[in-house]
Amino acid sequence: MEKGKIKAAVEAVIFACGTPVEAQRIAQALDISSDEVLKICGQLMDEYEKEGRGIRIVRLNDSFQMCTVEEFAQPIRTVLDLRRNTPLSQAAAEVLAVIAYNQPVTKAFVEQVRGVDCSGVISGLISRQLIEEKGRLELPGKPLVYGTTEHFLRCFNISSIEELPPLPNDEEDNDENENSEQVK
Amino acid sequence: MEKGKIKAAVEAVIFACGTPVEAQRIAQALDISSDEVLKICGQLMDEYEKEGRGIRIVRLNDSFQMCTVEEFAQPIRTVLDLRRNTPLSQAAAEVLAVIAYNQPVTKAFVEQVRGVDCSGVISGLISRQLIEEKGRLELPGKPLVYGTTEHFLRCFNISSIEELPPLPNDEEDNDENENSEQVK
Amino acid sequence: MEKISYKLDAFEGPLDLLLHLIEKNKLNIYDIQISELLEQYMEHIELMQQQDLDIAGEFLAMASKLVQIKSAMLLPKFEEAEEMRRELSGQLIEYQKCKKVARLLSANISFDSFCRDPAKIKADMTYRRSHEPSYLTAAYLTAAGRGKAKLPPPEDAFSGIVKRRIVSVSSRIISIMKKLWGGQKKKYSAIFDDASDKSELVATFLAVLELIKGKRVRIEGEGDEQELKLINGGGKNWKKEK
Repeated sequence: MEKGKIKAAVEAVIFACGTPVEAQRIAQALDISSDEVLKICGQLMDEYEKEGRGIRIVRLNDSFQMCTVEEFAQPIRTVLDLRRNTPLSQAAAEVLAVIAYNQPVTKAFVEQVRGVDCSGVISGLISRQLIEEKGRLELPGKPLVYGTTEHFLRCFNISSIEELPPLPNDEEDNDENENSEQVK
Repeated sequence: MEKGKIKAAVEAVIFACGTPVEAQRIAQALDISSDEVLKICGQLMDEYEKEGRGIRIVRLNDSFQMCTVEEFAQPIRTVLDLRRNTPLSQAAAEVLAVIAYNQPVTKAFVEQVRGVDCSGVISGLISRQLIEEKGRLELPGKPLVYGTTEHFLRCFNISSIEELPPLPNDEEDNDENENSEQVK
Repeated sequence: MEKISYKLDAFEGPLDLLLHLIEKNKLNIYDIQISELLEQYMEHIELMQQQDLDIAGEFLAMASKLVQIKSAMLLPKFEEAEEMRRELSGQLIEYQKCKKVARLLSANISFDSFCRDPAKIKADMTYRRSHEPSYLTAAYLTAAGRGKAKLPPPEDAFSGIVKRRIVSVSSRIISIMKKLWGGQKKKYSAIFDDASDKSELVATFLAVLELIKGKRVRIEGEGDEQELKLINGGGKNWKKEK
């Protein structure tokens, strides 16, 4: 396949898959190297962005996915007749925070940090596809462990967990305490 | 919305819909005229073709749809084939086991045994043709029940469900619990 | 009483409530004043009760933990109390961090990007691998192993709450009074003879302090010869002496 065609083929594959597709799999199907796929995907991502298109390609771990640009959420919701997505509740955001920064973790760990039962919140996050099961621990009772999904990465606009913002350090903690005290 | 943005918005809407979407609905969502939508779609179609992309926009009567260029059908099929051949995840194996040994069962039953939401896993097993719907229970809400398929029997090299190895009984279970306590 | 300006049910749990009280009262999270915090906490629990809110068990468990730390701090040697206090402080700092990160995530997460379903090119997703049937048995046991574990909650779920037995001070007051009834004197050290663990020792000591404060008993003598004696036959006589 000639060069221009390969780029078009990569684009077609990413589009057709819908869900995130691994670079390695694209490489296998097109009989090229993974590095080449990464390079081509990078080019495509740049082009999409530079041309100010309505869709973009995102990298999630070693996979690629095509999705719409956030800016056009409103007309898309209207056409698809979707309700506005409910934002995360405080409880959901807290559970997600604990899981994102400590994954893979058990429910018991999350509950220890928060001091309350989290079963319902965890099921909710699973059905929103923000977290998923990541196997079980080899401990009595074989507890399940959870981690974040690729969908989570996309919603957070990052390519891998390493890109999560660093945890606030203790000095900042103190600063914020002072601020919040002043507010009151 | 400025002009360039409108074109991107139309592109985003057509992409997100998947199925053919009427020009008039796009027009309503973007608060522009249908004629304008037709014009913009024409431009997009020309651009896609001229740039030799892997995806294209097709017009069906007054509707538009985004799809891949036929030329790349083969690599796309290969990628989707590769995906189908990935082994079952831990969660999928567990859900399949619970269904196989208790069929026909509701999703609620499976979730009770495992203690977690299983919707995504169940639909994955259905698309892999390992389980299927087996009617509904005569209970409030008429819940669907699931069971294994003939294809399932083939994958596990058995000719009927009765050939599944028996589950260890409760006494053995107790033994196992005791062992795991000793490990502590 | 101070007017409450926040919604009572707005707390995610006992830790959330404690953090709120610490911030409101400008307490130092690294050096928590337990008695002050306990007072505020109980006040809040009472308010919740008055408003007929369902109080989750976690809130009550935290209350008893605070009471326990407070009692243990009254002991002359309170290493254990210090440790529990540090533990609580650590837990609160950790949760405070969690809340902060949660806000960060909420602010940055967006559900405004859409993707599409996989192309409907008759993709045959049929599973093509084959397994031994025992594969399923193993998976079933793992799945159900968890279901069973749910019945009795794991011991560590109660760590620090149930393991340390909580002995009420009033029960120890009654027991001391019984021993002294009829005007007997008792060796001070003998009061502690039947205490089987630390919690009971603490509660017994607190009970003695309470009784002395209420002027119902007196300690006489020195060193090992200290004796505990009823005042006025154990009757409530502090009003007379005032």
